[in-house]
Amino acid sequence: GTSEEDNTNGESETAPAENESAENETAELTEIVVGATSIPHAEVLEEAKPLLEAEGISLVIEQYQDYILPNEDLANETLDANYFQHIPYLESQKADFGYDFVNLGGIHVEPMGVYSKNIASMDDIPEGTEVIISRSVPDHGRILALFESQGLITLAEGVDKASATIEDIVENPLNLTFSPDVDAAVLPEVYEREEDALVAINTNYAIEAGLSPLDDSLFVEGADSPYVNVIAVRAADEDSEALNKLVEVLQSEEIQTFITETYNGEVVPVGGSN
Amino acid sequence: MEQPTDGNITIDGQEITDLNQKELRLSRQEIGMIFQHFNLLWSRTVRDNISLPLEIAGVPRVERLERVEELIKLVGLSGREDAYPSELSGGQKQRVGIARALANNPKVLLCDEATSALDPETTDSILKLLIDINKELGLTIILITHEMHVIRKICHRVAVMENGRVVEQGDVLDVFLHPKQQVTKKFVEQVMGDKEQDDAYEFLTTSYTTGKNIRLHFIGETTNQALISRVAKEFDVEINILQGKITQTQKGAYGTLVVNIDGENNELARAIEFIKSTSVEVEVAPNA
Amino acid sequence: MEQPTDGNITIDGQEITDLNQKELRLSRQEIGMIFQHFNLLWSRTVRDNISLPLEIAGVPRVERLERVEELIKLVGLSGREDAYPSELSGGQKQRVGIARALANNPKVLLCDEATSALDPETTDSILKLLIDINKELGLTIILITHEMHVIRKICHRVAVMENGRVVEQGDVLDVFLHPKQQVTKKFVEQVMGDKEQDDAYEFLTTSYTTGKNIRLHFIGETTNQALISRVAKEFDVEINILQGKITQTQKGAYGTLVVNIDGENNELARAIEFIKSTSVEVEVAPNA
Amino acid sequence: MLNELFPNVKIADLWEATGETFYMTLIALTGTFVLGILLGLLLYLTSKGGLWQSKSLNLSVATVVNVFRAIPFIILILLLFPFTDFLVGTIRGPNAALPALIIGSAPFYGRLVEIGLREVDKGVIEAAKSMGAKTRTIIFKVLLPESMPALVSGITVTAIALIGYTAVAGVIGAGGLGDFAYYYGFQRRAFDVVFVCTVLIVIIVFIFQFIGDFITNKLDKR
Amino acid sequence: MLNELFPNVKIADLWEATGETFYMTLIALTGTFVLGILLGLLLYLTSKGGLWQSKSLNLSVATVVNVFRAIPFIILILLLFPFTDFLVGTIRGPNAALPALIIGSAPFYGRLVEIGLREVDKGVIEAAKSMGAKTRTIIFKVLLPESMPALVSGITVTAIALIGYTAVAGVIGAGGLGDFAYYYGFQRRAFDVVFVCTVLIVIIVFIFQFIGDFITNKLDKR
Ligand SMILES: Nc1ncnc2c1ncn2[C@@H]1O[C@H](COP(=O)(O)OP(=O)(O)OP(=O)(O)O)[C@@H](O)[C@H]1O
Ligand SMILES: Nc1ncnc2c1ncn2[C@@H]1O[C@H](COP(=O)(O)OP(=O)(O)OP(=O)(O)O)[C@@H](O)[C@H]1O
Ligand SMILES: [Mg+2]
Ligand SMILES: [Mg+2]
Repeated sequence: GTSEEDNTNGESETAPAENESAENETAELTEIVVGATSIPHAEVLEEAKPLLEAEGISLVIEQYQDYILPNEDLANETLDANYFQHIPYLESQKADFGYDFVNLGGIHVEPMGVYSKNIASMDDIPEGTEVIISRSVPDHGRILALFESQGLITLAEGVDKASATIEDIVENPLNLTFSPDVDAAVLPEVYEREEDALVAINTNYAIEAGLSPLDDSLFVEGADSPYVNVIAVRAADEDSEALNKLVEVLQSEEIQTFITETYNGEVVPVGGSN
Repeated sequence: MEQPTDGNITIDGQEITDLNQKELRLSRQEIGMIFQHFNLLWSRTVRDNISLPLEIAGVPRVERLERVEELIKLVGLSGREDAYPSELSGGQKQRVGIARALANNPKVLLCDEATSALDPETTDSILKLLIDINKELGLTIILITHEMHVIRKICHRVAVMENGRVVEQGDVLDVFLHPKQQVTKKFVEQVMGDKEQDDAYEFLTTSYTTGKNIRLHFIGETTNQALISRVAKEFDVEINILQGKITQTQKGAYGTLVVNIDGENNELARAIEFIKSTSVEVEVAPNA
Repeated sequence: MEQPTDGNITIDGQEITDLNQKELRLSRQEIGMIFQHFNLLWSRTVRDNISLPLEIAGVPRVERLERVEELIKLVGLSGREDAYPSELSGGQKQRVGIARALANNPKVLLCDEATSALDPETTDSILKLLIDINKELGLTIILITHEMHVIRKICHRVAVMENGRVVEQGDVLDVFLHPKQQVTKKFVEQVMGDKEQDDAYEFLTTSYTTGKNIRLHFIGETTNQALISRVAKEFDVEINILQGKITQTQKGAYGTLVVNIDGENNELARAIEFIKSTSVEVEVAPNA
Repeated sequence: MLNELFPNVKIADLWEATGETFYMTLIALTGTFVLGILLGLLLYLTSKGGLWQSKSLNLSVATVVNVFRAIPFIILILLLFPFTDFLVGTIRGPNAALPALIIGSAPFYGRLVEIGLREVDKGVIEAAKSMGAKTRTIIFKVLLPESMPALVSGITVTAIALIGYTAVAGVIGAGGLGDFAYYYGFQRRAFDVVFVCTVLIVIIVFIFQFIGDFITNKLDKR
Repeated sequence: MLNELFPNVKIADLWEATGETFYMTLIALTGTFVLGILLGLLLYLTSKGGLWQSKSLNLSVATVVNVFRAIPFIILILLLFPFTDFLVGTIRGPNAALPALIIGSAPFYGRLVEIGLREVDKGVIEAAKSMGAKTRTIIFKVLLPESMPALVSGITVTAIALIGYTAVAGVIGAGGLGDFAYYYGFQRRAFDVVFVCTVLIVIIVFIFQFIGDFITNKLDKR
């Protein structure tokens, strides 16, 4: 659903949003601004909106289409929290840019899956098969880790799996070629056409393209994946009542059920696991 | 060169209007055209410009080069073969235009205001070239122009057009001396005497009040007769030339003089009577 | 209107070349300019075009409108105030140009080839307007032109320029009748007799072998003398007018006639002697 | 019926995206118009024979114009982050896209302005000079009015390029139809949205084209 | 020293990206040249008074040209996926970018071609007709040679737009400097990479501009 995103992408949404939060204190509603990518994050947040309202919190959702700006905006206080990234990414961002963020709690996992039109099972992967992955650098480590967990490759000893690169592959018995070419959004199209290749598709794009991570993939991350999507906040806000309430609501029974039902298990809730 | 709505065109016994597209294209190669603004391709040298119609007609390369060489000599452009049109003077450009028009040995050379963009001296040299071509190659030249002196200088026959119709035609001298239509008269004024003179004529007829102001039209051979001196000798009148113009053409001289004849009334009448009896045409100013 | 490399310009006692930028701009408002190609703003109506120099001079709106109305009447464009230049004929455009040039009541009106782009009739009407303005407003008009008949018709004094220098100047008739420089002669030919006639003159001198071919230059008042008829009466010679042109100007008539005088040798010599004694200038063809 | 044909198209969203496209295009166009005319005038006036003839100034303006024309728009957005942040106070949203949009299209438009100014009859400028006009007067009373049809038809061409740029500006959350088509249409495989957005963009372009042509014809009294 | 100033810049990668940019631009430019001339000729010949005058044909070509000019390039890439797949056999990489690049810039170039053809002296065409030339002959011996300087300077302008497009074509893994700047520079906060890529792109544009101007001047014998 995109119809409720009225307050995003407006002409000057960010500045007034902050002003409003000041005004609204008198109206006994605390406003929090949370940045999120569209599916499932924004949809999950939408679902949580009425629940939070009941708790006296007004939720403003800011939609993002990239993985750089939500953190930047969190750092410059445009946002109070963001909900788009998994733990390894958060950690690498903190390390790279010195963000003083904390993980307030995990909400769900979107398991990365590997798909192929012509290759029916893992045992049928021919030697020299091309593996097409997103060119989004933060995804590379995750995909490589997934391949390693399936025993297809081995990564160098001591490499941080989250930020591993193709050059870190030390063993590659099937001689797989990893091609980090295209925009993640284009991967389903590539899957349709490059029939002999393995394509690693982020779950949100797979779902949107009508693929089922459970049924259509060769292999997929398990629920034990370290790539839990979390609510990240500035360290200073770690004890903020409203933000903790947000995590609480998102981890509640009601939202967890919503996630399971809406996404047919393709998005896996991780209630309170953090 | 457009589809005519009406009428027909016949060249050398062939009905052009009946031809189909392809025949029409081929028949066009029998007409060479020269244009006021030369219409040369700036991207081609003199040689290549002249070569164009031969390329279009599918003449083989070797033959083409030979023919071009010939034409360049004919129009006197030797040494300028590799110049681009922008490096040529107006007259030289028109020579290229003529050479190009002649390339396919046309039967007719159609010149559309071929000299109207040139200065008088260059015009003369181009006209001379056209006369030479007319004599040497024996092809028909059709000149479209509004410059009467061009017609006077090189044409044999003339047709005057108005609103897309021929309103008058015939021998050049005939038409010039006895223009019938209003258009023709206006055109002929250009060479025969101009409006300025008419203005002055009015002025003369008001300031010379004694005697009679008459206008004499000299036509062809009659200018040879020493009319004025004869009248002066034979009649007791004084003849004063007020203004006018006498010119020579290929077929003799013609022109107009406005003179004032003064003398005793009887003698005056006799003198005018005498002039009228010659082949000189007389017009007597009404108010004199 | 560029920075001159040399020389000086004085208008109404003021040294233009010494002025600074601002003074120069102001002084320009004392010179009205008219251009060959009118140089009107196509984006402005007749009214607004005439208004432009007033806007530049900072004339207040009401006054401006009044002045424009006045000028439109002066140049005879009433009723066309709201037309755009593209809707006007060449003559009307030049009237707008004149009105615009007059807007700031200049002391001098500078016309740069003001009529060269116009047809003869329109030229006449514009020249008439200039004469009227000259008389009514009493301002000096400087005409830059290569059309000699324009000078003949309306100018009092003339200066001939070549390579940026004045090579000859003086009274119009003086300069026209006794051109000294080669340029001037070539220009004067335009009105006094043209090259065509010279060509024909050669031809005449070869075909008329009996008698003498002489060229008579009539200057100013002398055309009043009935020269030819007097010679015919007084001497036993026959005079045949071969060709020539006689024209009237504001200061009298002038022109050239080529005549053939035939008769007994002695008589011939006496006749020519007599003609030479008049104010008519005589030139005897060398080969006759 | 519309819902059946385009099940994923939500009118309200489309409407908003269309509004954003118009908003960005119109504001950026205004900025481009002003900045482009400034650049074009500078190029024209400092060129050889111009009123402010200056080889060095002309060369520097021309270099700036060429460099900014050369930088791909997506990179320009990135390079302008500090500037945008300073000017707009944010690097996200339609307003943050404006500096990049204007700076990206003004050099191109500036060239078109220069070409338009070159077509103004030299004689008319000479006439204005002969009336004692100052350079400012010549610019405002002669150069600009006389080249207005060219300036308007140039801004129409620029508008089309600008609409293309707004789609790229999606990376900084500028919104608009192009972005909407990519993120909501393509990423969610809602091809009906892509289609409808494309049609809307084409219509908007045609509207700009039509208005531009209309004004040009109206102004042109030649 | 270079390494100190630009610690993140790897010459080999840059070299490859530059190669990709050249490859895509040159091939796309060739395609655009051919397709654009075809479109321009069609527009010109079918227009009023043209050799193939046809109101309906002219209108349809003009509509196609305008629609494709109007579609933002990023959307065009998406819309062309099936076509690209059919033609190139893949929707990834520099080759897959070519159809979109050509189809995206040919309509723009086609308009420039049309304008160039309109400037060919009518009299010269009349002269060729009077020599009995076929339409084909007129096109190849008169129209194209006489408008060549305009065609070349038009392709130079188009090349600049094309280089901008290649940056956008990064979404399908086309590579090139623009994409390199965005993904390896911007995403990793390696602003030295962004800077070096930008400078390289500007240099490439200047090279194209220089070559274009040189050829135009060489060809122009007017
Ligand atoms: N017989 C005809 N059939 C169809 N159209 C004609 C005919 N005659 C003239 N026209 C049209 O009239 C217009 C003027 O024709 P054209 O230029 O040949 O006239 P022209 O006599 O050469 O004029 P000018 O004296 O100025 O050179 C053209 O647009 C042409 O289409
Ligand atoms: N005194 C001068 N000082 C500086 N430059 C001059 C001077 N005289 C002429 N020029 C230059 O010579 C060129 C021609 O000048 P201009 O057009 O005024 O000549 P003109 O006599 O009006 O020519 P035409 O008779 O064709 O109208 C101009 O480029 C001008 O810069
Ligand atoms: Mg004609
Ligand atoms: Mg001059």
